[in-house]
Amino acid sequence: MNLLLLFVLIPILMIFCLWISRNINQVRGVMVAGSTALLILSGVLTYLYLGARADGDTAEMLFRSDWTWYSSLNIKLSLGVDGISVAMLLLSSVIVFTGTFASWKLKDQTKDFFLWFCLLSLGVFGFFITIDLFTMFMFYEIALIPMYLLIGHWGSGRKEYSAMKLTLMLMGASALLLAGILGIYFSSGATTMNILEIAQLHNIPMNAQLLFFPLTFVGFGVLGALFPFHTWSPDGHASAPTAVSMLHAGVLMKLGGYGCFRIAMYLMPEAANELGWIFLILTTISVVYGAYSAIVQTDLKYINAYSSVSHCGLVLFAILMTNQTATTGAVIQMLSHGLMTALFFALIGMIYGRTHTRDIRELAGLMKVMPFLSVCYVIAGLANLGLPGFSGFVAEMTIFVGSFEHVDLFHRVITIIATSSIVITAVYILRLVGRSIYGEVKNPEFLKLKDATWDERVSVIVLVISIAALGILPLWMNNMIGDSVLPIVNTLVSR
Amino acid sequence: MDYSQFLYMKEEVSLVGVIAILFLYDLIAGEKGRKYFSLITCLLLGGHIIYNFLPTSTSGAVFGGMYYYTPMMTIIKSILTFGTLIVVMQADTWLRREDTKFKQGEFYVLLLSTLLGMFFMIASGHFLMFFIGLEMASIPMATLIAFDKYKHDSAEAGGKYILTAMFSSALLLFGLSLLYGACGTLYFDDIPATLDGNLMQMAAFVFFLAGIGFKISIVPFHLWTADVYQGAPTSVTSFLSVVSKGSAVFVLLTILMKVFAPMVQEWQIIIYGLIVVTITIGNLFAIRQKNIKRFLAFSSISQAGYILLGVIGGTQLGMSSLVYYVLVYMVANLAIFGVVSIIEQRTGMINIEDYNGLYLTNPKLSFLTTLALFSLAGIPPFAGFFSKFFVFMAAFEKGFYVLVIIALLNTIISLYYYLLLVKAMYINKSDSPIESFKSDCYTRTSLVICLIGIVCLGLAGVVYETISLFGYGM
Amino acid sequence: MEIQVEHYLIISTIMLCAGIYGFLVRKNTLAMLISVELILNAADINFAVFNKFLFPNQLEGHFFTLFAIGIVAAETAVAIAIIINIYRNIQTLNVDKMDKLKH
Amino acid sequence: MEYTLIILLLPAIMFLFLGLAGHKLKHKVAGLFGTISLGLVTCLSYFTAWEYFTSPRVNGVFEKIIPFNFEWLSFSEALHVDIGILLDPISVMMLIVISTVSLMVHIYSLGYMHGEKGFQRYYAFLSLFTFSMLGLVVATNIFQTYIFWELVGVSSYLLIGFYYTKPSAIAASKKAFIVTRFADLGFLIGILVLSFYSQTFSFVELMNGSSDAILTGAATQTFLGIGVLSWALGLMFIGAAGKSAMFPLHIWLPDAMEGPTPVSALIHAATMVVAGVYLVARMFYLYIGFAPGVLEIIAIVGAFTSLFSAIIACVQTDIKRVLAFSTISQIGFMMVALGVCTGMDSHEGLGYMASMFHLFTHAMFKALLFLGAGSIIHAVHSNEMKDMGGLRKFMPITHITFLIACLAIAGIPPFSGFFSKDEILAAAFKFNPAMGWTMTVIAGLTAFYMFRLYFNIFWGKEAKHHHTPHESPLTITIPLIILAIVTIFGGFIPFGHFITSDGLLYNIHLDPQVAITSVVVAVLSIAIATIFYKNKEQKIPAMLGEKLSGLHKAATKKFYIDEVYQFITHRIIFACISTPIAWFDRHIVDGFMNLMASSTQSLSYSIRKFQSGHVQQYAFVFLLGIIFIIGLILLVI
Repeated sequence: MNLLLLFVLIPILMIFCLWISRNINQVRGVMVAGSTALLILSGVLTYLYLGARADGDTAEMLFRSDWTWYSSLNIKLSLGVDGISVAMLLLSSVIVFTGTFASWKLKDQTKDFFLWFCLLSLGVFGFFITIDLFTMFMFYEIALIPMYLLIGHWGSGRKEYSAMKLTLMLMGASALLLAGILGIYFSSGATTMNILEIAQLHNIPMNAQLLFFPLTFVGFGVLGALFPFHTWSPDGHASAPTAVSMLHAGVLMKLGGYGCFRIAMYLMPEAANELGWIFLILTTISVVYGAYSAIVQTDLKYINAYSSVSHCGLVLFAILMTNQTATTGAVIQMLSHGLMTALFFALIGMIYGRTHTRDIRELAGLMKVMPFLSVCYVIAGLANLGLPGFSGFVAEMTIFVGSFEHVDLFHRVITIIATSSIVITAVYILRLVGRSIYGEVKNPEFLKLKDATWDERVSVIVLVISIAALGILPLWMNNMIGDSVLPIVNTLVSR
Repeated sequence: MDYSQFLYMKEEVSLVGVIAILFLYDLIAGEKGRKYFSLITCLLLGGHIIYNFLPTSTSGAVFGGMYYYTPMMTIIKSILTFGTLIVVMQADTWLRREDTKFKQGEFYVLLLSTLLGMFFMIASGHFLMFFIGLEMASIPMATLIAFDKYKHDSAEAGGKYILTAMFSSALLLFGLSLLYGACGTLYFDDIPATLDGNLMQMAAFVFFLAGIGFKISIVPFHLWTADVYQGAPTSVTSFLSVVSKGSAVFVLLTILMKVFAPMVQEWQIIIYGLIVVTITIGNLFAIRQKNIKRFLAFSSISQAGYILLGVIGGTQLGMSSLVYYVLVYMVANLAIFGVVSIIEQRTGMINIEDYNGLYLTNPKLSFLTTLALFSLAGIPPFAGFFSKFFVFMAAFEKGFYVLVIIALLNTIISLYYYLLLVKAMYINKSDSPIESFKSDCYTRTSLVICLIGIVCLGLAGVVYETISLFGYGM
Repeated sequence: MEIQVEHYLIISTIMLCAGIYGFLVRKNTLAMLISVELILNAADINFAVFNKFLFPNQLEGHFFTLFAIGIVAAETAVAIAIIINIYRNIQTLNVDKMDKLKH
Repeated sequence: MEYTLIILLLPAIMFLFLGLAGHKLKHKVAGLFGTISLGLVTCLSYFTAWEYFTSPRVNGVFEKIIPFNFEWLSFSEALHVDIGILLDPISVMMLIVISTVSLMVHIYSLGYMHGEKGFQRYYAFLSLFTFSMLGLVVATNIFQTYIFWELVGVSSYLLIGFYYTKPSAIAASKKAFIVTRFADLGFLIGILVLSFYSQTFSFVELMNGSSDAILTGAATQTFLGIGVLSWALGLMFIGAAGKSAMFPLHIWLPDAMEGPTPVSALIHAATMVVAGVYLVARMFYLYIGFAPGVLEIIAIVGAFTSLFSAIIACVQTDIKRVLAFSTISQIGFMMVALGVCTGMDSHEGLGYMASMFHLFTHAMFKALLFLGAGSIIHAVHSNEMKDMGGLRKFMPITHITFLIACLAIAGIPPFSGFFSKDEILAAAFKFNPAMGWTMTVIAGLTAFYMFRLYFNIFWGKEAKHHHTPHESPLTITIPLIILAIVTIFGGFIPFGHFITSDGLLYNIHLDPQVAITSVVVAVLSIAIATIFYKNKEQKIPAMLGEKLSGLHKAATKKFYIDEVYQFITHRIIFACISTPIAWFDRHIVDGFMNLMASSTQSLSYSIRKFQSGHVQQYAFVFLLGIIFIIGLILLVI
């Protein structure tokens, strides 16, 4: 029995309990119990992991265990985590927890909503704990499909269009991904699907790599909002219900970066070094481009979605720099962006739930009517523009310093270009805050509105605390991740 | 003559026995006897499956090489029988209707004799045997399709089927004659030695391929499919879409690997092209369908394309993944057809927009349908994902990268139209949704079986492992 | 001159083409059936001829012919039954009227 | 001296406390909490200074002490960000300045902000700012400087936008943050470049000569024909210019006056705006050693800014804006002082000392001026000169203190401003006479506009007030008096004994020639101001305004710099970059995806005819299929 297995079993258990639960209170009970259990579990895991590392366990993956599944196809259920996955699991559990509270008031078919929500989180957790190509891909797709119903049924706005678009684009990506994975499997001798063993073998011929690296990278990159395949994200996030936006932007988009790093680049280092520059340019574009297009948006969710494009672009940008610092920064950026954007979407959801508009031209003077939410919104904004003391700063600085350490001039120059995005970020964040949070209340209707209720406060406060904690004491996280990215980076550098 | 040879064809023998029993029962059973007809049939079929299930790990040929028996054949036969059993269960509601209940017996007998034909087709070691099996499978099929003989649709479908079937089998026969002329023998074992890929043999092969492609409904030999599926009684359609398709695919693979092995380069190219057009055309037609049976017809066409991915490799992996795919596809498709037929029986509604808001009234049915659709679309953790993955592996192993990528991109389109049905049930609002009803125990049992299959076939690796274990010796 | 394989083959090929042509252009369903019969008979002839001329020392082709004739008879019977059924429904044998199910 | 950590922690704790629990407290309680804690901080700072400067010099210089330092974030073995405290003369001096002024402002605000909504929030923000500013000056490494640099930026943003319902305040805060943010980008890139070559962030390692070898090596490398270190330090100066409102990044400072007046006194006069000067002083070793060219640029920029804003200050009518522009101009002086240190003679350190000296004195008297202005505004509820006049009899204390401050800034002995400014002029003359004379003229202008301000407020005809203005309460006047005293005697501090560029002891000696010139100029301009503005009706200025209407108008419009920025941001960035990109994203990128979908749809409709429902056609297709395949094979084989 492996501790990691619980990350899959608990959601399954939750799904089952939800299936048999009769009324909304039971549903809520199940969700709270389950998500809390997951939160605690990830905390325990982190503790144990750090402990094991402190005891000098230098294995690349800890908590390893294999169950043979399809022996004739070398498909195993291989579990194992390193610092990166631990961090991601922590993030996911926090967001599942807060997402539960953020959608506390959901009335319309709550049971089914949480059913699909749990399936989604099942996929997410499964993806991060497995190190077997097949199993990873399976969990990846499990995480994708519930989005359709969640957005299409419980969403808002042009929900059906957005849901279909999101699902199809991501499925298209996973189609490329599947081709890439099969390519990796067969061109590495078709003896194992275990990532570590494939990396050990390291026998994928160059021409195969040049074919399959782009497939795999783009396949994951689409989920990481890689330009020009990012257009699902604004529509999807705009239409999705709060908790789903949180989980999707917070965690699911991280699957992209994680996969790009863990599968595409780790298993095909030569091609990564060969073709890296193309994707570097693309990611640089999405960093700057996302920020610029966020400036003129008027829908809160669109602004956030585009800023997500910019920030997730930064993740891919950093991992392509292939040095320890930048990559560590990338992972921290995944964490910090996950938390920040989840906070954003939670707050937007709460504001929208009250004002029934997300248009910053109609919102004004929220600070007067709902101070708690507004203050948290300002905090989220400041975190988003990389204010010291919040996670965003740590992540961005690590990325920039790391990227600039690159010996190649081209890399340093595009680093500076990417750096310029922080100014643009400031512009749209302050524009948004100035327009909608500050100022006098324009719409008399708003004066009646109430501030956050306890359940909303729970989710928001948890998120704010985690952002601040990551921003004020980053060193332990930084070390944990830094050690884990090292083997991968070494593979990339040495080859 | 050594009559002990009959012991080696126990599936066929026992099936003949079942048919005989049912025939006699139909004669003696009066009005009230008919009530238990489906029960008896199910029991007999179940017994047949159990009796034949455990694959004899030996393989060989009897009747002078006319008849083959291998574990793999046993498995596929059991799978087909299993599918037939489920079809029988789902047909019950329909057969209890006033206008059909007096011909219940005919239905079962015809159905099972079709199955018997397929068995022979599968087990054949000689093209004569194959031809007899094929015809034996398709002639009763025509009558089944035209079973609702007072319904225009059913009659027209039957007519279309029999005409195209005769046309295709005529061409097939002509092809066989050419093959005979070119090789001087029609034994599967002897033909490969004499194949040198000359034009006559090529033509023969193509005629043969067209004939079998007609049954698998490969584009461009598929045009009958949609009309017949739409017109035929739903249970017959489901039988058509899973059992006969499955058997035909299996036969195609065995014959390609056994007989036309020397011409592998050529037929791989042909299959390559056929797969691409089949998947694409099937998807393109499915997108805009309104009638759900027609919709499923086209989806089954594109599914046939995916099944062929297992064929093109011509490897053991391909073989086992193909059989596995047939099984999984059968379960998922039968689940949907079960829902469709019960709804048709209860409400007569058959269009996709009739399903709007089904979830609110019949949550269980629509949940099952959603799972089945996801399985067809290849979404984990449902069985369809695994089967698709394996056939892709099979094709990829042989280096058909581009083909696999084309097929993969087609999955997006297929996902799109499957999601349209999901959307109808879950998202679309309807002012007059199908009112909620309770389905009878036969249907419910069959649906539960399908549900279990959809969920477990993939997650329980043992199923595929067993199949691939007996994958040797086709 | 004595008759060679080619002559038989020419005959059978002509029958094949005629059959196909008939099947494709005749509007009467029964006429279409007859055309299919032509194709089948062409195949039967081939079997017999090949057996007789190319492989005289075996009977495979002949038997095949016999079986084929039998099976085809059965098939035709069913076909006629169905066609009659259709006639009951739409009061015509014109194949073009059988287009309720399309697109 | 580990207790210095408390100096840093106390305001931070106070910020959290007031920020989280503040709204539960009474106004007065919250204010007292803030003030008392800051009182403690001030005492500690003074004690630190005393202990530091009384400690023996090690071979002639005060050694750098790092009482506390921990690794906060590590990028690589060499590059790690520490949070710590570095005590050396300038940082200790800054501790004094910041804590003093901040304490004054805390006390002052008790009266000034009395009854304001969000009083607790105000004090929380003040604590946050104090914390960030202290952290900035005691930074042990350049990255810590950057961290707190950002923090002071945001606290200034929050404080400018304190009246968050006032559109002008919102706009001003946004402007301030974005402009400085843009400058900070330069700073950040500078840090990146520098650290890339030096492989360290730590000031000590950079300054103590251990990394000279690497730096000299790096100085030889060039990018676009300019030495990389010049790039690095130049970019850092952009950051400094942003914070210290050097031309052309000065535009945010005048608008920042939208904030409460005490805030302007603390942040936008005394402490934060001199952070740029402090940064240059901090990195002075590198500037002088490896990028003297940049120093000269700094000097020129400083001089131009100083002149430019002095001219604007002469025509502004909002008293706070006058003071704002005078601040810019004075900071220009400090920059010049640092910039002119490149005259490679024995006195190269003079400017450095002078600049720090002026920073000190200026902080005091400018804070005094702002607080005085605040007191006046408190009395007449207006920022405009026309609403004032003849206030001297109503508010005597304010009047006297204000006058003292004006004399100090005008450079009249024996007030503190005279000494520091005199040193700067001396340094400027040593550098280059032209520079010297320019600065002298600017000094004259300073005296002129300050007294214009003074006379307009306290003399001249009385504006009609709806209620007679009265002297402000003690909480307001006491800080004024204290600061006034500091302003009177601050000049006699032997500054050269504490702070010089090389750390060695240096005796300030007035250069009589320079001193006399400057005093004469100052007195003259004061006289002119008196003639112009003392009387009830001010003919000459009006007449001059007529004569030089063009210049006058341009000056009142601040030479249209704001308009230029407006144009760039809205017309170019918003209209010509963002909007097109957004359009492109929606219609081209997204449009392509939708196009693929719709084309698939239409294709599927276009081929529907194949399924015609006619058996014969099916058979025909069937046949075609066969023929096609055979043809295919024939082609392939």
